[in-house]
Amino acid sequence: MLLYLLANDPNKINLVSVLIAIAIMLVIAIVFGFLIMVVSKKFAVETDEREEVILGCLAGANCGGCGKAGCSAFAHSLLENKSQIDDCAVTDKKNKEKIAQVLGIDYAGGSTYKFVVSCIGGINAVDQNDYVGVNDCVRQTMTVGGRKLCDTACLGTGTCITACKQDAIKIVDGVAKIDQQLCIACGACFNNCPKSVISKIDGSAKVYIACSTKCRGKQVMDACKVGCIGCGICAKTCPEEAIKMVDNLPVIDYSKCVACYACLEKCPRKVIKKLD
Amino acid sequence: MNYLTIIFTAMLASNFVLVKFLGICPFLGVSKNVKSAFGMGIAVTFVMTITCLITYPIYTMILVPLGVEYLEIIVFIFVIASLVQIIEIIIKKISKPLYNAMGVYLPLITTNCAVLGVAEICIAGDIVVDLLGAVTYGLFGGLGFTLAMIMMSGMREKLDTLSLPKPLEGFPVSMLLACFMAMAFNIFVGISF
Amino acid sequence: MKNKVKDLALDGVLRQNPTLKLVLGTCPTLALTTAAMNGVGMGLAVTFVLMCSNVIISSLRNIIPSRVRIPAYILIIATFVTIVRMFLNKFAPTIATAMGPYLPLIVVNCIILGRAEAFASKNPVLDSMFDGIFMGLGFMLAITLMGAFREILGAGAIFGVKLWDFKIEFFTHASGALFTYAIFIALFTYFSGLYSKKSKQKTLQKDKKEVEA
Amino acid sequence: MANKKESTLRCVLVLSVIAVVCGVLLAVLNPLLYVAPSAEDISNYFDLPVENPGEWKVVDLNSEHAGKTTDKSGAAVSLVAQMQAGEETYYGLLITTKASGNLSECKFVMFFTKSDNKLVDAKMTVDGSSGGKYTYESAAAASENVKKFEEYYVVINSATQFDTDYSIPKVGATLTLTAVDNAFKKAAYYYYNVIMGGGAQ
Repeated sequence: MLLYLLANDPNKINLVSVLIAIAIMLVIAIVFGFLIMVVSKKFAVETDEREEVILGCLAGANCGGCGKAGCSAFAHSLLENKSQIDDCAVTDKKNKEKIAQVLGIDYAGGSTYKFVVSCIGGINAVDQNDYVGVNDCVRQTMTVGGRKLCDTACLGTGTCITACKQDAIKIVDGVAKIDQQLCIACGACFNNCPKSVISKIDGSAKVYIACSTKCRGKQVMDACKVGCIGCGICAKTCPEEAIKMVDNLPVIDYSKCVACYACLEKCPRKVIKKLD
Repeated sequence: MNYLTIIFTAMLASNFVLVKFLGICPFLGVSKNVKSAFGMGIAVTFVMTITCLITYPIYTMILVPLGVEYLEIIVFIFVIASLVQIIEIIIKKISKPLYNAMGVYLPLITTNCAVLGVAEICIAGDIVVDLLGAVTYGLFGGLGFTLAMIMMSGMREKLDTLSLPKPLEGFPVSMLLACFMAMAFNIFVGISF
Repeated sequence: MKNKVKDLALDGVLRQNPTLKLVLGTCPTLALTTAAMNGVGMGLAVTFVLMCSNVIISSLRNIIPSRVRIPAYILIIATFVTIVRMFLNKFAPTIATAMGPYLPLIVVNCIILGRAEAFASKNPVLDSMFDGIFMGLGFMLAITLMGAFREILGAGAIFGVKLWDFKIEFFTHASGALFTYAIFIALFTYFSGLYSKKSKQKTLQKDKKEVEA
Repeated sequence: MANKKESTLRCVLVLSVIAVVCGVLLAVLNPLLYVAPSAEDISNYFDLPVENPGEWKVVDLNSEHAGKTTDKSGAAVSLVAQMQAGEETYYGLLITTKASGNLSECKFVMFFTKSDNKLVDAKMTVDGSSGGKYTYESAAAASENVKKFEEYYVVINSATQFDTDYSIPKVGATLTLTAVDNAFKKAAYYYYNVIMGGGAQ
């Protein structure tokens, strides 16, 4: 193709214009190349080298899809774990695992965390008012702390559902339920739940407490038919002493728990749930 | 062509985002909240003004007399890319807060069609005839961009609370929003002094 | 090697379609989809530039120091765009005028620099070439479909051939472009969501079967 | 920080090598592919259905009257060519009009017979309107009735404008119509002042 063009009018390429072109390109390249280097040397700012590594793994399309303004900003906020790896739809899976290693968290392949909804109230929890408005937990909590009498109850209006990109959360009998199979533990629901009902528990957990109320006995009975009354039976019966009562709410130490499910059977309110 | 027309055309009549469709990627990507949108707008205005200031003389004083207009694209985009990089580094050093507010969007600007667009329009010579015209076009083109960004991000914050069907969330809904804004901007198209 | 190409093909056109999934290169998409013919012309130009620049960039990836990475890549991309512009002006002036101001804007088309940075600067030459081709084809497919959609509704014609006199002017205007783009992305996310959910169910059933067996 | 790969000299060197290579590539390609605008325009637009047509020869432009699209007239003569067919000489004027708002540059080509200064044919060759085909049809319709230009040629006595005043038919597409109107006025002005030699100024 080029030869055909060269053949039929070789004399057209006068040398002068080629030289001019070279001269201009050379001058501009040197001027700006030099400027960039001088500026970047003189104004060098020490950046966390992990950020460079992460930036290397990211797609680098600077598309802003993650809401941050470009990949370096996204890498920065990843380091301050203000955003999740999955916010970036562009980077492929292999790179995301590499980033996870740099950040020291596991990613989507059995991540070190699991997310569960620590509430089973829903229709059993008493409503203190009937809320009519934008069905979004954030707005509801803003109004009067939500319609439930119990202040740590799940409102069941689905902010976590919209936040979850994997469609892993469903509302069952008025309470959000996370399907552990679909959940890739990205933490979007955890960050977005205004009542912080969703708790982040250790990846190896087999059991979890499906309630987060700090009240005791009668107070709980009035607010919720199924809430934990803080009786402490689970803490007593646990053979490994893995459960401790922290202001009327059992807290499981997952390093000790051997999943014997003794607490699950003994609990009078059936608040302790198995994690499939 | 008096400068009033340039200002009006750059900001409204042929607004970069809503009429000429340049710079849509950052417009959709970064307009999640008003603060970042405003930061992005100012960064784009800043770069567009400086780009016009540098590319217009390069074209008129160097490329045209020497008869090498075909180098136009390369020289322009090279200048813009280096400019953006230099400005980013300088701002990152001089004032961290300013950098956090504005500079963090600078790498995004290299791939922003509006910046190269403004350089092309200035040298096309149908509206802009001299350097001052070029710089005003760059400045008010950028402000038009910021205007569109702020309007968009203001509305988009309200959008997040709507419960939309899953596929419509994110880009589609903001595009529908931009669609109505584009309609609004259409009224300016007919007017010219 | 064979499935790598298939994998890149699926990525380029379906899973990571630049226009519909990553929402890159929106400026030419909105502006040029008034006619399907433009879509094809633009798509071919972008595919050519993307392929060549990916090949060159990935062959130079170890030579270019990272600090001047962006200016160097952009120089290469701009050269190819100018070459395309020259060829088009000489051999196909009608397409050149139809594309008008959007031809030079391929340089800042986010797809090309995006792919160059994300893919070409990290992968070997051959993969980058395939990635360039399939990403370009994905882009072309998307904007030709959109172009056809808008042309049929907006101008009552397809590829320039007049179908009927029924015209909705809305689609030839700027707002029509945004409207169409929004619909296409929504449809794409819906179907790809459906597809991935089905494939997720399938893998779940498969795991269950293995567990039982 | 200044390891071997990142040293200033190396960066600037790599950059300038790439820049020069690109520059050379284009500098070599450009003259080969360069299409002189006039040659291209002539081949695209100048086709006049007349028996034994000669070859269009470019006449150099009288820049003083040709004007620029940005000046008040809103149109400029971008190319003049002459053709000898049998004993009749034909003049072809290519007019480019100003882009404004959504309408980008339009191009018109007009053919005159030298002997009786009659406008033989006027065509809108590049339709700058972005509104798709419908503006072209209304503009073409408008240019049809504006093409009563023949009566005007008879009355071209005033140096600058048409003699009889007429208003643009209200057929939508005002931007395109003003472009058509500007084109015809500029053609009349240029033809009268340069080709007919009546140029008083």
